[in-house]
Amino acid sequence: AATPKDTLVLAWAIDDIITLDPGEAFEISAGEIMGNAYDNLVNLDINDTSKVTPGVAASWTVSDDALTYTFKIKPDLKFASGNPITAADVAYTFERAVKLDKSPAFILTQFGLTKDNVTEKAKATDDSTFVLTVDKAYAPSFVLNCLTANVASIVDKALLEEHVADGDFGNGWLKTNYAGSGPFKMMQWRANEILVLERNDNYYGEKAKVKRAIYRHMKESSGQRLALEAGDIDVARNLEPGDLDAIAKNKEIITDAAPKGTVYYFSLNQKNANLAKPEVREALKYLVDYDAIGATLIKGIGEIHQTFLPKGMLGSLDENPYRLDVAKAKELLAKAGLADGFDVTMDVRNTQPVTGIAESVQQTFAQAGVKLSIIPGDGKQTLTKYRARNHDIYIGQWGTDYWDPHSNADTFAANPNNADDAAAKPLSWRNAWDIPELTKETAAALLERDAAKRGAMYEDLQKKVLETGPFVIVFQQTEVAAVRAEVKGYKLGPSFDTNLLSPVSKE
Amino acid sequence: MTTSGTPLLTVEDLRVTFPTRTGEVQAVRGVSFTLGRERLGIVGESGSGKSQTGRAIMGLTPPHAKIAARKLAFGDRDLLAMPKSERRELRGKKVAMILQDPKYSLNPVMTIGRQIVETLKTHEKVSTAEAKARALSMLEAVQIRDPERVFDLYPHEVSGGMGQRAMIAMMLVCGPELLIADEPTSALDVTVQLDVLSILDKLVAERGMGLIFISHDLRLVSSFCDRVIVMYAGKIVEELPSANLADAKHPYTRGLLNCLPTIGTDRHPLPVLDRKREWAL
Amino acid sequence: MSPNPTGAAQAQPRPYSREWLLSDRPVSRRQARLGRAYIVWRRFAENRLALVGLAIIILLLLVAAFADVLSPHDPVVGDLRNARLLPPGSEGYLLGTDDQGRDILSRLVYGSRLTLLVVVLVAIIAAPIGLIVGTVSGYIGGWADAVLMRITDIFLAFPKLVLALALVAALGPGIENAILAIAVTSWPPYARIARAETMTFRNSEFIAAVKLMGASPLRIILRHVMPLCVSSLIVRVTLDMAGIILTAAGLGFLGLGAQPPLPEWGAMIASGRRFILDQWWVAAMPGFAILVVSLGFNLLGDGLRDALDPKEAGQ
Amino acid sequence: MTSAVSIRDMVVIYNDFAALNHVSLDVGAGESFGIVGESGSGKSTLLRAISGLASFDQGTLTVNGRSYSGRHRDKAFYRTVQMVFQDPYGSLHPRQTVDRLLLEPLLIHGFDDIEARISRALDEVGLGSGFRFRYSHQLSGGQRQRIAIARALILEPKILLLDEPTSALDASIQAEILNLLEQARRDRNLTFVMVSHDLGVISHMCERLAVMRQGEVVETVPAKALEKREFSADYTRRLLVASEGFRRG
Amino acid sequence: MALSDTSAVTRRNRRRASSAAMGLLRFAVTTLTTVFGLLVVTFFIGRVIPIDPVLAIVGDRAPAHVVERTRIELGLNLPLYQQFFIYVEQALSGNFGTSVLTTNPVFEDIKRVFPATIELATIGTLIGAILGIPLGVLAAVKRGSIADQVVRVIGLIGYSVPIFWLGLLSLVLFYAKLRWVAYPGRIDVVYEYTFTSTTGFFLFDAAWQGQWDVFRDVFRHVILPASLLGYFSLAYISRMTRSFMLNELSQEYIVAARAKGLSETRIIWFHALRNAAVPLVTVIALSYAGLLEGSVLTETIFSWPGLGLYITNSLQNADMNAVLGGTLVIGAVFVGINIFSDLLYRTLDPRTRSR
Ligand SMILES: Nc1ncnc2c1ncn2[C@@H]1O[C@H](COP(=O)(O)OP(=O)(O)OP(=O)(O)O)[C@@H](O)[C@H]1O
Ligand SMILES: Nc1ncnc2c1ncn2[C@@H]1O[C@H](COP(=O)(O)OP(=O)(O)OP(=O)(O)O)[C@@H](O)[C@H]1O
Ligand SMILES: [Mg+2]
Ligand SMILES: [Mg+2]
Repeated sequence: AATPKDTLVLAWAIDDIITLDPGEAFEISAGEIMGNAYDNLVNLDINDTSKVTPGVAASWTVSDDALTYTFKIKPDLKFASGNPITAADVAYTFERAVKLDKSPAFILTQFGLTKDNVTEKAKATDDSTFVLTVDKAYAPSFVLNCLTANVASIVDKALLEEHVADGDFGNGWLKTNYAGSGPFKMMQWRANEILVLERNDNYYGEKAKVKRAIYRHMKESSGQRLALEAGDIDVARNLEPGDLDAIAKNKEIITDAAPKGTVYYFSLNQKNANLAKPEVREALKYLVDYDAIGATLIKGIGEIHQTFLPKGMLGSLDENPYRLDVAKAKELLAKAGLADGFDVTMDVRNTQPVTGIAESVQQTFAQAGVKLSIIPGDGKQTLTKYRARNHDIYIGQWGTDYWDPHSNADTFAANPNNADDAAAKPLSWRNAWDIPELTKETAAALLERDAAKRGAMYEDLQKKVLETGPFVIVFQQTEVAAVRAEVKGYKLGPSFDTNLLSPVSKE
Repeated sequence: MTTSGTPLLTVEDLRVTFPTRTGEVQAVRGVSFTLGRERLGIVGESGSGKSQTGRAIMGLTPPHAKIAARKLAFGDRDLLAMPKSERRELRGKKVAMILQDPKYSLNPVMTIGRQIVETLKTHEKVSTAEAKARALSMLEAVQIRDPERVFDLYPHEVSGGMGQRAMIAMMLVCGPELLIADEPTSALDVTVQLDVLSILDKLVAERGMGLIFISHDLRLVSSFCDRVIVMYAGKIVEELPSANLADAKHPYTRGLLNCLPTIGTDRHPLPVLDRKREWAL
Repeated sequence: MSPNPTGAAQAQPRPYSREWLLSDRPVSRRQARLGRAYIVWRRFAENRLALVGLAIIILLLLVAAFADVLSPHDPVVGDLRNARLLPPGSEGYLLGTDDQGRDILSRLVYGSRLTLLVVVLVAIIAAPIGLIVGTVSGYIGGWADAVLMRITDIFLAFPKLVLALALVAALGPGIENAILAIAVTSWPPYARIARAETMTFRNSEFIAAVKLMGASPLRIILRHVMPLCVSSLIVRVTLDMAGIILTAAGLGFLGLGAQPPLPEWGAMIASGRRFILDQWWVAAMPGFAILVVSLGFNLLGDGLRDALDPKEAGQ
Repeated sequence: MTSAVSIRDMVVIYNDFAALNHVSLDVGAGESFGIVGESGSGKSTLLRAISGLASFDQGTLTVNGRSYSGRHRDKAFYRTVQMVFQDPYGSLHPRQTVDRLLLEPLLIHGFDDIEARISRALDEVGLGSGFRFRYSHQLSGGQRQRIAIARALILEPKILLLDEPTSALDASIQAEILNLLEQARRDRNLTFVMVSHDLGVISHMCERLAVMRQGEVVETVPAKALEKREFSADYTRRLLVASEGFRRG
Repeated sequence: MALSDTSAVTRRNRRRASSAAMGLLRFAVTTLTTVFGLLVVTFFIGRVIPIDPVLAIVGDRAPAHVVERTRIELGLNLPLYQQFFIYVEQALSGNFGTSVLTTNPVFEDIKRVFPATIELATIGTLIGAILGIPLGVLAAVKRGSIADQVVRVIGLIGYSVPIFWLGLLSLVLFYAKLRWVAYPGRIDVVYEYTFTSTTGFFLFDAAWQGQWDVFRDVFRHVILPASLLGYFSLAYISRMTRSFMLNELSQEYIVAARAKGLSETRIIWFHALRNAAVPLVTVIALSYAGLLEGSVLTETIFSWPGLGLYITNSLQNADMNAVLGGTLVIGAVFVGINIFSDLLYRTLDPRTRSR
């Protein structure tokens, strides 16, 4: 059955959403909702991701010491609720995020904001001026990029204060409700079922073209394809290669693809004596049939990519030196004293394409005598094990927390403390990869204010991780949406929160 | 008591055969007799084919059994030739049958009254009220003291003797001309047995029905019926008036009479029946 | 063997001939037992459908036993590059290939081992537990009955698949845990059956007779009650095998049963599900295999019930 | 005459129904004692209470000088007292051969010479070893009852409880079984407690009898008294009349 | 004598009174122990499950310190027995807590998802019973005939087919190829705004409100999954009907009914079936309960937002509050259906009614 003209229906696996509070939400699907329903001081420029564009802030200045950022708020803006947007709301947003201290809060607290100083350091000096003071002379691109994250989405102070319970800044209420100013209002969310956005007529920018956008939770690619072909939905978001191939022939359906900041990798726990050997790490990188995987399992939904920064990000290195080379791998293994191979396990969450890749890797490993047994599990389960460093090999994906190279560098190339009780537990910690040198280099890159130089530093970091790291990065995700032809203007953005719906219309 | 002209029932060379895994079993092997408006007893040991004879007359043999007879006629109507529906119409209306055990032969989920009314309504066009009235009077006729109450009882709520009376009422309510009673009292207590028999006796006498009384108890049959047929292995070995029981010729009949322990006779050991193979031929 | 004065006089049919087996006056324990088995077999064999079921199960056993010989390809290692998702009838791949380029036929053939493993293990674990719990509870009665039946009730009140899911989630996915979970959820009905049956025997005269011999309750349960429950239990277990296969497949389908690259049929359907629209055979073949095998078990169980328990079949 | 079984004031209550209500009886050693009464009068219950299959709430039970209570009986008791049940179809285990049925008591009581005992027992009940490996469904009713008797006798008891042993059988077969029982009693000097609803059978088999009604013993009279109609209870008379067949009028 | 009589009478009365009380007590004990057992089992499954429940709350990507803090907030650092006490206490006070997955109170969630399951299972059972009973009767009456064999094979296939597989194939056929039915979910998005369900039973509400286009749409959604479940229960019901009917048809009262001259139709449909109905209600109730709790796979295939899907999702995310709530509800429904079928059994079978 056809969907109504004024309603856009998207089928998407939205089961990862656990909250819709921008101060708390840190999930991929939630990110897209935030991106459409909330507004930030600054937004990522979807045409050039190394830049930011004004959002609620009309303009901003950075002090010479790079410690103070002053934002001028656009006048006469309104929240969807009708309340005016002022600098006080922005300050409240910062205070709230820091004090709630939920998962994404570190994006702000890494600038030295704490519960005690946040009201001082993130402050509205008047109705239209917001001043943020950071603790170090970070690269401004880094700070501004971080401000495009959902956690810095401006929330409606007056509305939230009506819903405060136990000093929770309205968090309990906002988990399922809405207090924003974006092009869409979040109207209803039924977990694992449906999420409804409606046009926000108070939005200051260009108004959304459709009245309503409905995300319908559907996990299965084949189901999405069926529904898309039947016209029950307008957009299918989780199509797999086979289905993409199939709909390619369908004239009523077009596709749009955009590389995303997510890389799929498997990582080798350095607590495992075999995997700790540098030769083994290298050998395993030669035991992946990148080409075959690229041509089949991830065809259309990803591109072979072996470095930790996704393509399109500042400093990203596009270099894929490894290919399947069993002879070379055998040689390396022999050098490591493991000529006969060894037994090792891999924790795999049972979703595609991870499972398929794991199975493929299982086959290619076997060619060099490495006997890989797959321990599958549900996402939460494998992750629990991974976080506790109890795995041998873990296969999974990593998506950038915010659109800045530091996000990935910080996790792939820095490990400030490799002890079991460390405070920070980046991916390198999870794999017990002790890298004091790289950690320092990562910190240095953060303070480099010259963008070109900063990029070069990240390139260098990527090379090192590529050669010596315990991460076998396989591909970068390409997000694909299959759209019915009558839908116009649907375009996937470069990041998860820039899949914007407001330009979309239906004929 | 015998009538002139055509007898009520004519059975000639009745055979009932069951196909089984190990070949055919002849349950009834050429039974012939006629019945007028009288009391005919059929005795014989277990498995001798008494019940199958009765059921074959009623047309109640299981469908896989083969029934053959030179003649099987009710009055002058050929039972085997008539269509099924006609035969069914006959059942309950003209010929009726009382089964051995009221515990199993009454529908456990219907009240006794409804079961009696059902018979009536199947065969006669009567109003509900009239049917009920007739059922009640029938219950009274079988000497149930409180018919109104029993009418609404379920079979499990009445004693065996009462159940058997209800069964009789159910079968006689349409006033059949022939009644087959297949061991109607063997599930009952000795004392109750006699009550039920005297009811049957009275009804037969009053209504002038023909009665076939099937039992394994030779003494009971001979004291109750006018005539007795003795069956052995699917055949009639002897037919004689009850009064002449003492003159029975067949050794089987004699044996049956002898082997019962009775009060006052002191026979130790009891004479036993020595079955001869030729009896079964 | 015992001396046999009267039997010797009669002409005994040739041992193991049909007459010998069917003789209603067997002269030895063996003959009696074989005769009994033969009668059961004859009753069973009369039922064509049951024979079909038996044939399916024998075929399954053979396939499982000779998987190495029968399967043309490696069930685990495929040819991702060249042989992915080939349709049935492709050269060298009779039933086509899956998304890893593995031969579906070979996977089905090896999968039969898993299927057998599951049903056999579940039966071995669950049936004896159910039998013991049921007979003890039914025979002893009183407190033992109350306690055992409460426990049984609790397990019965759980949604079966959900409990299995929870157990597998708790123990970690894998075929061993799936077997364990299915076993844990399968025994209560057996206990119920065994108990119900025991209750019908408990007050029967032949049990009373054994009691009057002075037999201890343990002896009565073990030697007199249990043998009586066994045949209906066998029937029930055989009929349940289909259910067990389906549950295992369901767990596999939900990703909680046997794990890749094991060629478990349910998991194969799950992975084939993604291609159901264009490469239907990937999911259809294993589903068909499950259907055939569980149909086989059902037919067999049905036939067994008719043969072992003519009363229940309405004869 | 010492009493083999002595019962005083026995009460058996099922749920809330008194199946036996203060029953007292004495059965002498070597005596054959009959119990008659209509269905449900508690005849079987009495035997079951003696044998320990039913538990009695009140009263005393003495068997061969030893008193028993409740439900528990020791092995020695079962060597002394055995029982034959009414239903020949229900009292034999459906899945066991005759051999196995007879073996069981011998195993339980640790007898030796098992083979010989089984053959002898079968011969004694007139079946011979041709029946030894049959299942109960391969036997006729009379043959089954013989097996049941053989099983009871194989433990060489002193007292045999008989619960309507012939009521499920044809009259002609009944005679055979009754004769067999009498023979066994004579050979082994057994004490019989025999239940039946048939006065003819009781008067044939027993020396004394008790008439039961609604869980109570109405009266206890010698068997000869029936013939001479020397009894007091009206109920006994009704039973007697009923046993003589139908009388019109 | 008189004295002992009265004692016997009082004793009898006492027994009778106590047996009624015992019956109630037994029932209460049964229910309580069952619920308690469910609590214990779910609790321990929840604790040994190798998923960190905190992850479900804070999400996959939460930094370590947030995880730690949440763990303490949840009381997961307490000794196990203390956690258990808290858990039982809350559960007993009817507080199943909040589902971390949906952030709603579990009770609210169940109120929303359970009607979906009930609707599906009810229609499924209706289909199963309406088709299964006549088929079973037919098979029993025509025992051994071709019809019997056909019914038997239909039933056996129903027992043997993996429902999720059949579901997939039928989706491909009826939805993808033929477009006869709708998918997924319960209702088209179009109607999300024009239709509000007050009871949670969409078909009922749509009919009640006279919104026949909605009714049609809901029907198109429900019919395929319901038919699948219906087939499943048809297999079971027809088979049991056959066996019960065979049993009844071999009874003496059937002979008696024939002796009365009743027509075969009346004997089969009235006498025999009426008696077979007594055990049949239990079978149907059990199959209904089975569909209520066993539709996990069907709900997964058809994205049916019911309880089975809810529990499965929660389980996979270690959302133990939701699992517990869902399981308890199903357990309670199971017990409830059992009691109900028992009552029905009693009303249908006069033998169990005492006067
Ligand atoms: N459905 C059947 N299939 C095969 N044989 C049957 C069937 N019904 C009856 N018979 C056989 O027919 C014979 C006669 O049975 P019938 O019921 O007439 O005996 P009966 O004289 O009434 O015995 P009883 O006194 O035990 O009722 C028996 O040998 C029995 O085995
Ligand atoms: N296990 C039991 N539970 C409840 N009531 C019982 C039980 N056994 C017997 N009764 C009841 O006790 C009473 C006496 O039963 P009993 O079996 O002793 O009678 P009986 O004289 O042997 O009758 P019959 O001649 O029918 O065998 C009957 O009313 C019966 O219903
Ligand atoms: Mg008969
Ligand atoms: Mg008795």
